[in-house]
Amino acid sequence: MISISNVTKHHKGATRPAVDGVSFEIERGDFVFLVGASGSGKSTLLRLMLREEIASKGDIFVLGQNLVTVPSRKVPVLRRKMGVVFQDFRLLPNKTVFQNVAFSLEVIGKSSAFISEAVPEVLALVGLGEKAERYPNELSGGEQQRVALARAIVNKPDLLLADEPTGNLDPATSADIVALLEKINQAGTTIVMATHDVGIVDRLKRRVIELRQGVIVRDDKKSGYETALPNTDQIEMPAASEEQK
Amino acid sequence: MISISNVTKHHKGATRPAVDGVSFEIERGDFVFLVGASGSGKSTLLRLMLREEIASKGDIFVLGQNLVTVPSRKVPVLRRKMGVVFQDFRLLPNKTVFQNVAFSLEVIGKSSAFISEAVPEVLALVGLGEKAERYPNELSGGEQQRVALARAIVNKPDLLLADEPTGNLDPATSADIVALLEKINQAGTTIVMATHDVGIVDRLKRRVIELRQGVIVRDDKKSGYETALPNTDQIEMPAASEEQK
Amino acid sequence: MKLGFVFREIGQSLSRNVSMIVSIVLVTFLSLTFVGTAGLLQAQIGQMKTYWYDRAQVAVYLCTDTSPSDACPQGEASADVKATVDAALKAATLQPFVEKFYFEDHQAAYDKFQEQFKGNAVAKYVTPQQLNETFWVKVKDPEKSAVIVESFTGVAGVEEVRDQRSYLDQIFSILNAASIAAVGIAAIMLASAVLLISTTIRLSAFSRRREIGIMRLVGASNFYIQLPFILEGVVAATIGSLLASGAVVAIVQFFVQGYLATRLPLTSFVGLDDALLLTPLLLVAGIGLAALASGVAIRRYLKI
Amino acid sequence: MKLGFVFREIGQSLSRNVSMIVSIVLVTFLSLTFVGTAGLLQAQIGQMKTYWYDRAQVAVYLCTDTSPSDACPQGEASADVKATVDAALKAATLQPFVEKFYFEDHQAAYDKFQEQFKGNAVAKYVTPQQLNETFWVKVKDPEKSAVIVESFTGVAGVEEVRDQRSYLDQIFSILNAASIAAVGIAAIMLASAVLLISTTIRLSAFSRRREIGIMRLVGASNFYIQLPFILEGVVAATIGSLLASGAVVAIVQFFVQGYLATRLPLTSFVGLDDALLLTPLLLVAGIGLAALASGVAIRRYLKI
Ligand SMILES: Nc1ncnc2c1ncn2[C@@H]1O[C@H](COP(=O)(O)OP(=O)(O)OP(=O)(O)O)[C@@H](O)[C@H]1O
Ligand SMILES: Nc1ncnc2c1ncn2[C@@H]1O[C@H](COP(=O)(O)OP(=O)(O)OP(=O)(O)O)[C@@H](O)[C@H]1O
Ligand SMILES: [Mg+2]
Ligand SMILES: [Mg+2]
Repeated sequence: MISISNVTKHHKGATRPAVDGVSFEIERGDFVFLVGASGSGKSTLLRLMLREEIASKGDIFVLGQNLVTVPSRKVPVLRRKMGVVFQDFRLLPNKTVFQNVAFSLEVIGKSSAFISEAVPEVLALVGLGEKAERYPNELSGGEQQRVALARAIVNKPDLLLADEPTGNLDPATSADIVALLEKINQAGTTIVMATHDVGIVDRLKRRVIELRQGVIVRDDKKSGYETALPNTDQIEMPAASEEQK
Repeated sequence: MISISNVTKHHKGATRPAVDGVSFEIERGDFVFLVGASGSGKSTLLRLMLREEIASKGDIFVLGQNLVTVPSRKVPVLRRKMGVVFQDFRLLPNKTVFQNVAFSLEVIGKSSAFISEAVPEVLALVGLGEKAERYPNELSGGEQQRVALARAIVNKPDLLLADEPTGNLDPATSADIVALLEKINQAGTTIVMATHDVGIVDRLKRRVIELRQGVIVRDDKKSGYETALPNTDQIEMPAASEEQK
Repeated sequence: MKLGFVFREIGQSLSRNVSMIVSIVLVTFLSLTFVGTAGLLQAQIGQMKTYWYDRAQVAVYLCTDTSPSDACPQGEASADVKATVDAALKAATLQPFVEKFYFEDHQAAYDKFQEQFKGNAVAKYVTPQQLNETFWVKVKDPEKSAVIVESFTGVAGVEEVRDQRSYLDQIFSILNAASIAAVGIAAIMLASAVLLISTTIRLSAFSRRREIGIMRLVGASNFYIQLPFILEGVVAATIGSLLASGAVVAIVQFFVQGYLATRLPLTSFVGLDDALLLTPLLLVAGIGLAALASGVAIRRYLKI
Repeated sequence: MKLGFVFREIGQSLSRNVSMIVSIVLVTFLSLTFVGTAGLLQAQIGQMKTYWYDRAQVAVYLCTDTSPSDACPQGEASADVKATVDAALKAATLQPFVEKFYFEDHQAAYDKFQEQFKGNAVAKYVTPQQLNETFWVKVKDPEKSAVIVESFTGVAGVEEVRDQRSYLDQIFSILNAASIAAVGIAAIMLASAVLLISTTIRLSAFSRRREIGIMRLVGASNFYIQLPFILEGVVAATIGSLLASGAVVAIVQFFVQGYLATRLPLTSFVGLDDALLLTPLLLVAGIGLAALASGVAIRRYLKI
């Protein structure tokens, strides 16, 4: 499903690569957590898998294509088989919740009959059935996050990339969402999820890939959030760390 | 400092008020956590205190002014004494980190001498000293959140309103930020912080106001995140709840 | 209030919308040039009116031997006829209308003809006797010249009475039509300029609504928020107005004075002074419209 | 490909940018009307050229008794002179240039004069003897009429040789100047129309960059993303072009045919057929420019 080998991403103007010589494989049907400190490269890795960014070095095979070399015109077809939840939601402010979800089906040419059936179903699934006609700025942060999740899963993707999908949710709602993700995963969708939520990672006991400054420092099956490695990220935050002492 | 009595906010088109008959007082120098499920009204309450929204009913006294009746032209002066961190950061995409923080000082007419001293200082404080020349889209989610925090505190406000300022941070960075907030609080700034982070609330043992569907269900001094009340929010999410069972 | 900051913001916004600004400048330029041209035409009409109406006269043509026989059955007008007309013009009834009059005999008419058609083949075919003797009557109020015309039309020995103003009115009506056309085009173009300015400002505000929102939240005053947007429209419109003023001055200098005036030396044309009188009006119109359009456009982004 | 969806998106975008669209429509309308007017003027010049050049002749005026004595010391041209000219025109040297020629005697010239100056006071002063006898020479190639002029200028008994084309060239140069002015204004306005269209589309794309970004991320194809934006510019430009076509047809129908043609019945003017020939060109120009401008403007938002 996903095969990443020796991938490095160096942003222009950045002092060090955001992702630095990373290699791993993910099987069809896996549920993988990406963890690591703020700025460790989780979002960058997910964007590379979506070909929103292109790797500086290495190969990224997703759904049978090498994203580093695939021509632009083949990308849309590839993306139709992926779902994605962004850290910043990326909802359309001038469309209602329903339209936001429907939009992603319309642009890939789904019939309106399909849309009018699938969208209410998925909104009910994430607990937003009653807010279908609301606009994003009329929703709480957690509600917006659930709309983004609904949009990502409405087309039953083969691969779901989720960037902190519970970052703005209270523990109870988070638990509901994770249960939903588990169900989607059981139905066959591969899930890669970046998260800071200790509780969820520890409870689910799935594969955990931990990044530190763009390097994989841990890749354990059935693991938890915490690690025994010393926290070298502190060198990045001298001032704040001093304040703490 | 803050005195809220019988405040209700009913959004147009919403089925129930987002904030429903809420009353409480906050003293100068307090550190208050706002907790509650997704959609319970925390952000709305913070927006009311900033007069980004106007209450449908009730009185809101902040810094000596009743925000429900104060004329628009007096609002800018009032806001200059408040700092605010939004759930969605609200950074300017076409300005660098430095410029984003400096901008909030420039628009209120601070001298460039002051700006060129205060901004690097506050950026170092939140651990972003090295990323001053980056643009927001070149930052990770957690880094953006810290920029937003830096902007809120650079002008040493009397009152800091923070909406999930650690939502996108890993536990270690969160701890640093909270330590920073405690320090600011000790220096005299009143802090109202909406959060879902169980760990922080439980560890700090400060005043906790819990909302449920817009109503205050708990207002305890030196309390934790959890409560013994039954979780009635579940009625809002029928489908997701079913999935879980 | 730090002006440096405001100007930096305007500069950024201008450079971001540069093609928009260029089109505002062009449209303002063209529309105000048309407005200016319409103004020049009106000034020209006014000038010609005072010049020509001043000289406008009624001509009482007396019969000659070669006059058509239905108007002049007795041939050449006798001395009696001349005396009668002279007396009538001096009589109390016509006195209120007549400012002055003079008599032009055959020789004077011939001299004038030769002068007027100098070099023309016709000049050599004409003899003094063929040309009418004429009473030229200058009326006090050109609007009431009909009284004179009526008094002498059909009188024995008078071939024809002609009000010279009717010639001029034709010229004026053509110039008027041209001026109306210029005003019409100017109106359409001003409308598009106003739309354009308000749209640019609105889009500029829309694309910076986050910035505006953040400015409001950190406590910037409305004036501070509004200024860059209004100045943006005003700067573009000012450039357009200046170009239009330049164009109007150039039209007068090179086309009217440099070309027309040398070709038609007997007509008095609008001069640089008229053009220079128009330019501040154009500037005020351009800047005023821009300030208004941007002010209205930005308004709805300013609710706190 | 669901067209309903595309059209809904265009409709939304149009209604959001309505004042922008109106100004595109107005500017396209005005600029294409100027282009059309320039086209009409050129057509008019072409038409007059073929009409008049066709009739253009060289006139060889023979001396009369009243001719100036320096050109005609012997007075009235003798029969010999006429025979010489006639022979020269028939001779082999001039034959390649002359298509045909005819002789106009005093009476014919008088009749023509009376016809031409009917009702004019001059007509009655002229006698047949005063008017020149003339050889009217129709040349094969109007460009080479100078040969004839040179052959007869200065010949004894010939008062003057005049190439009638020189009169026409003056008229044409005036019309040409008007046409160039119209083209110049049209060019400035077309430039602002293109800028305006590309800016509108770019701003429209900018204000919808989130939408575009999301479309790209959910796998919409470039064509799908691009279409609404290009159509938006094209729709506005099409309306402008149609209005301009209507204006051009109206100018021909009401001004040229309805006013000028009745005033100047002897001149042949451009007709509706010319206007109708221009309209598809205006439409193609407007739509093509809009498609190009929007296509280029949207390009940089389409990198995946
Ligand atoms: N476009 C860019 N240009 C330069 N640097 C970038 C760019 N995008 C990301 N970075 C840098 O790369 C590093 C990794 O960023 P990334 O967003 O992947 O972190 P993250 O693990 O998702 O962090 P968080 O948990 O805070 O979201 C950060 O230090 C960031 O500043
Ligand atoms: N402008 C609006 N119009 C209509 N409803 C609104 C509007 N703003 C908020 N709401 C509704 O009010 C309720 C409270 O929203 P609020 O943003 O205050 O929640 P919150 O406690 O901050 O939630 P979260 O933890 O998910 O951010 C939500 O159900 C939301 O849908
Ligand atoms: Mg991230
Ligand atoms: Mg919230």
